Amino acid sequence: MEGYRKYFLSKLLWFSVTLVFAFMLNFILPRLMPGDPVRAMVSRMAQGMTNATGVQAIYQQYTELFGTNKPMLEQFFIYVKNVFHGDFGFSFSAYPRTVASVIKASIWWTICLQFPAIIVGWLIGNTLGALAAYLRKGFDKVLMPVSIFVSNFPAFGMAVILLVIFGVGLKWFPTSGGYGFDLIPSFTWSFMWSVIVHYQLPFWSIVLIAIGGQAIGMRSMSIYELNADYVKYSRFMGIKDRKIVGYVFRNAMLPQITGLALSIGTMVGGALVAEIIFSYPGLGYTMLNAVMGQDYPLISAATLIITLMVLIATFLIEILYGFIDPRIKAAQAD
Amino acid sequence: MPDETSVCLRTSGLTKVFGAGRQKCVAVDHVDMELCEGGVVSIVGESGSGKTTLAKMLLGLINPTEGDIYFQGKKRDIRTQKKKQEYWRNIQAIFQDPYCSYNMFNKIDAVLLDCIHMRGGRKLPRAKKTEMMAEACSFVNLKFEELTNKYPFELSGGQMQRLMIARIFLLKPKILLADEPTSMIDACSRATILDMLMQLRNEIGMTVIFITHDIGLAYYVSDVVYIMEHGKFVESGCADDVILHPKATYTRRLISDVPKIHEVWDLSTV
Amino acid sequence: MKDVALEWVIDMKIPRLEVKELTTKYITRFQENIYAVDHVSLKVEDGKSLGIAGESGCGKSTLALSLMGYYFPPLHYTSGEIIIDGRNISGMDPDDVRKSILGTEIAYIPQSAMNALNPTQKIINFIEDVVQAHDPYKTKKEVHDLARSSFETLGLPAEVLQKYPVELSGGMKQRTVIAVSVILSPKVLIADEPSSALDVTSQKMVIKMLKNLMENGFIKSMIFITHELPLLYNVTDDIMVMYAGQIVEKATAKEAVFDPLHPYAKGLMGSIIVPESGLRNTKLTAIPGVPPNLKNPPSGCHFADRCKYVMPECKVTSVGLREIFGGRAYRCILSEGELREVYSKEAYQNAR
Amino acid sequence: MKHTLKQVFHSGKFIVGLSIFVAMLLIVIVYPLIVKYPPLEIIARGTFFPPGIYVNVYDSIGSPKYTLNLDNAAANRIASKLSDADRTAIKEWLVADGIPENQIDITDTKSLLDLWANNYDPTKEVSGMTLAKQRYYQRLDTSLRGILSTEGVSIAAKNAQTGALEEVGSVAQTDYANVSQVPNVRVLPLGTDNFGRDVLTELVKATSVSLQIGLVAGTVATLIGLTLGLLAGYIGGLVDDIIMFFTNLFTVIPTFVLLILISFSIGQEHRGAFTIAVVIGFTSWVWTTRAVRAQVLSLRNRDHINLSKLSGHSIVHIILYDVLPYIASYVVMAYILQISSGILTEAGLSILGLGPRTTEVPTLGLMMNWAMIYQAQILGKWWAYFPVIVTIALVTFSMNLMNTGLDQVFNPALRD
Repeated sequence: MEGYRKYFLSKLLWFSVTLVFAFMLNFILPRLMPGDPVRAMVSRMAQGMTNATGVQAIYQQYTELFGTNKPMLEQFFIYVKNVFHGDFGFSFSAYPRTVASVIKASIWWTICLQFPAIIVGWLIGNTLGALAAYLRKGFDKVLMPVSIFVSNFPAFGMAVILLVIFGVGLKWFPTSGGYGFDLIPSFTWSFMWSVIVHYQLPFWSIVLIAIGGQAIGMRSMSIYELNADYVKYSRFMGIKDRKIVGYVFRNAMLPQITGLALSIGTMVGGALVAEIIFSYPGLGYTMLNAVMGQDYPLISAATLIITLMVLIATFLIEILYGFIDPRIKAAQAD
Repeated sequence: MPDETSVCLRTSGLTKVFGAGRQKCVAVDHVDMELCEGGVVSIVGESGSGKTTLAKMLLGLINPTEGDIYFQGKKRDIRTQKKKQEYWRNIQAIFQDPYCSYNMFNKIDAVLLDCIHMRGGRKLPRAKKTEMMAEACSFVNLKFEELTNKYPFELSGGQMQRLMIARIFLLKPKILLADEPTSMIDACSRATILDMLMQLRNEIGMTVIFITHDIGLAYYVSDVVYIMEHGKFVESGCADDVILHPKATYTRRLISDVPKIHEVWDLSTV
Repeated sequence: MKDVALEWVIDMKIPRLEVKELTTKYITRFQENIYAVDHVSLKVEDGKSLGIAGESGCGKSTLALSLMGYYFPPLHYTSGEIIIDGRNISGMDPDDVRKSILGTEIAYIPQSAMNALNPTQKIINFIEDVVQAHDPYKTKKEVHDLARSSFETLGLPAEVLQKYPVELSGGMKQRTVIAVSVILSPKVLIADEPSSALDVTSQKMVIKMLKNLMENGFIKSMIFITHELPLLYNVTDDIMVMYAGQIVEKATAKEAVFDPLHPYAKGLMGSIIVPESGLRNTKLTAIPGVPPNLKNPPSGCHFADRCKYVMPECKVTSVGLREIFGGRAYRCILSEGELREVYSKEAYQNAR
Repeated sequence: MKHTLKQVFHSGKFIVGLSIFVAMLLIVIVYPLIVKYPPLEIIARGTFFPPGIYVNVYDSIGSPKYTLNLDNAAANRIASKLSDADRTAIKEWLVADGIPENQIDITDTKSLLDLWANNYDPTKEVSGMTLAKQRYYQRLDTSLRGILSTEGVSIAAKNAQTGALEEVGSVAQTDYANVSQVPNVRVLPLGTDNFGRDVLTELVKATSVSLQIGLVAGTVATLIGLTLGLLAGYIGGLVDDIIMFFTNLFTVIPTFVLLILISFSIGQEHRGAFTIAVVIGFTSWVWTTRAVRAQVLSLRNRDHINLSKLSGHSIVHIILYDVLPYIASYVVMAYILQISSGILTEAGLSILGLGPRTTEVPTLGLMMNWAMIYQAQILGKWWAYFPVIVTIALVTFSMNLMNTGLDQVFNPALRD
């Protein structure tokens, strides 16, 4: 357990450092824009707004929020303090709603869509990759090119194709939104059903994209493991092939968990685009609207939230990994 | 004990520490050794004893954490690339794994030409260079005509190691550091390599430092033997003394643990 | 009394392991055949150990794999018989071999114990799998008791069972592998360079353990494979020398080391280095050249190209194994007398 | 070396990937030489014209007339005018009239119209039919008669003086114009997009721009990654620690999200295709750095490096001749992957509306963005988005196929 604690603490430290850095990036990037960022922001978005008092209110609020007249370091602490209070200011495009309320409305959609989809895609992909490595021949010959094709298929392309086939063509599933337009969010059967039906297309388009890459990775890992010495020894000790394949897949799967931790950021990027195609009311779609409405505070908050989500997910996966792979414990115990 | 003039390489308090804090590892721990001109010295140690680290420090490939190396009576100075090149004209090496010792993108000619250039032969006429290379190859029983336009990896392990000796033949260094030169090679090619090394030593009068884990081999080739354990020398002296009448416990254990054929190998001592 | 006597007679008559003309090959990616084991015959009796020597690539490790009678690509069975306790296993269904032979009749100790154990499994769980692969009805408790008593008898601490392979040192890992290999009390143990990756002290411990196994009757016979001749001389009763997939010399350990007949064996024995007095006065033998490529082996004697005493007919006539008195055998065109004459003449010249 | 190259060209995957890629490259290079229309010229008034050959109606009237008597001409004409709804309606009436259902085949226009002409009686009362429906059938009958007419049409022009219409010519139903004699014909193999631009020409240009973006992004990323990887791996120590700190940081922080932030911060007016490419490159070097560093680390302790040092070679020489050749294959593979991911990333950004500004050049992502904004996928205008998806997929697929092929050559463990 000692080794694991050390592992856990080192990961925690690393996580905190990354967190601070993510905050800093989010803080510094907009300030790298030439000129007064607040002035630029407000004037840019004022084109789309008629409410003059509203514009003035926002300007005031943002000079406050960013504290542009104060030194950089102080600005940073103000920013961090505000973020910790969930205060991201007002949204330009959805004024007078606050950024926090806009994010709050969309974040659960994204969490409930993306993480199950990525995990399901990971599981299916690993199973297929393992099968390809074990069965070889025909299955491998078909699966490999298909995996390569699918894993490099643009996420939005997959989304559009599913949408056209199952939404527009076969009309099995609705093409946009998180639930029916005529429904009000509530815990009724009709609403739930609508949510489930709307969930399918975005979900499967993310799953399909995730499958390909994972299958390729798992296949190489498994082939590598199948040539390991312990496979030969286990065979000569009379252990059944099926059981040995079990060892191999377990051992090949474990590094794949770290692989998932590393690639989750990339996958989330693709998944955001899939949300946009289906007008799914998550962060991706919110971000699209924010871009269209030149809503800087909203974009900044959304990117920060997504980064946080990815960081936490990565952290959790790595913690889990250290818990189940004995090799980590041994490496740390040295 | 040898007089000061015949000592060509001397170390004093040579130490190498890797890592820091809890991962700190002292690979070589205050090592003093003296190397006489023309002699064959073996450094014997098991894996992890620090013998390779010591070799790399002697070669100037890594810097010691502490301690000094004296070359021909003067403190070694290899702070600039130029001085390094000068030093390496005097000390050369043969490494353990011939398969990893060559750049597989360079042809054999390039390997040998490099040596001629290093000895200042860059401006020699082409024919002269070829002649020198052919001479070096014939010294190690290889045919230069068959080697031109070939890559080192097209040779067998033994042939590659012989090519290494041909390299030394061209470079004619004062000191040769042979780091386990025969451990990756079959027993029946080993004698060839060792014979060639010794013949070359006699011809150009160089000093050989032989690094090995095989105490029998050390006994076979060397005049002086150093036994190394955990970065320290535990015993040193003339080969016959050390091997046949070991004093240190470690040396005694090492020798008793090696299987023999004329004497009894006592299994009960484990 | 009579039965006991009869059993004794049978024991003497039927060797524990007999291999007749075994040939196996590797099939490469390019569909080339490499005959790494070429018509090898051998016999090991109870209480005896056999050593196999040879330089790298001579087929000694492949022979170890082939002796198990359980083949998987790229190694393929070609011809010959493997008879264990009178049962010919070369024609048996692979699954029967797996269930009733591997681990129970014949066991294997791999070259690199470092990676021989599944890194993500505790030793005890692997032992469970091994035992249950042969007897699915054994309970966990029975397996644990068996493992514990077996480890204790072999002088290994029982805590090892609860550890992962990465938590063990190199020597301990190798001894654990040996203990796991003999858990089902096999009759024959095949050890393929079990100690060459270890330092001399751990090597000695491993050898001692193997010798104890033999002496205490845990295993009946052993085949020990290594390229280190002094080690082999100290471990086994008989020694076979392999060259290019074939056996070239078969003799007792003493004969093989001090009085080899085959020119290759002679060269090999002449290259032995041990830290003993007198070593510095001997001249080591060197054999020039490289072994033949087994993709297309020479038609005559495989050693002809490197042999000092080669004659024109060596390169064309294929040479069989010559059996001589005392169970010795060697593979050469010359008779025992002729060889001895050649060798003594050479020794006389060298002395002059 | 030669041997390895030969192996590369024996790898089926690599060859297929390379062929697809070269074919696309050829199209991108050759097409603009043949078709010289400006790619972003708005030619259509209206959105999403379907793919086809557009023949100028005015010119075809004026072009030489040929009379062809083709049997099925009339039937084809009627078939193209008769909608599926009308056919079903006709069948409904006929069934109600008592014609057995199995005798009616709504796909056979000729027999259907025959049955209709023989049986339809506008005065007949069909039980249960509403008045509106009855009217519908009457209108249908009239329009069918119009279609069935064998008369030609007159062409009239306004008299400049009187303003009265005067017949200047006529077109018979059997008149044909030869397309090659019509002066104005525009082939739009993929129709037009939402702005009324020729999709194919735009697509070819977009592919070329996207490839360039990928190339720039890939080059930037590979150069940064290679340099950092070499430094971290070869020099090690503190340099390695610092570089690895940032590498690990940027591995965890989602690149795409970072890109969104940067692109938005740059602002619409500063976002050119080149800028976007460079920004993508600057955010995606992590993987190359990791790969190069790992390779260099394993190389650094190889004795050939030591031997090279002992031969008196400088660090630069060693990196160039003793390290780079060994990692070249990995760098090439990473480069290929970087190019393809650069193309994908640009597309993703553009869909969000954060791609290059729209006025100068099209990119594959921008085309996708336009199609999505105008809801081409819902409206069934497949030509506006499907060719774009296929192109992106083909480009990335071909590159990854090449990469897998190379991987199998250089990592023998992955071979079968």
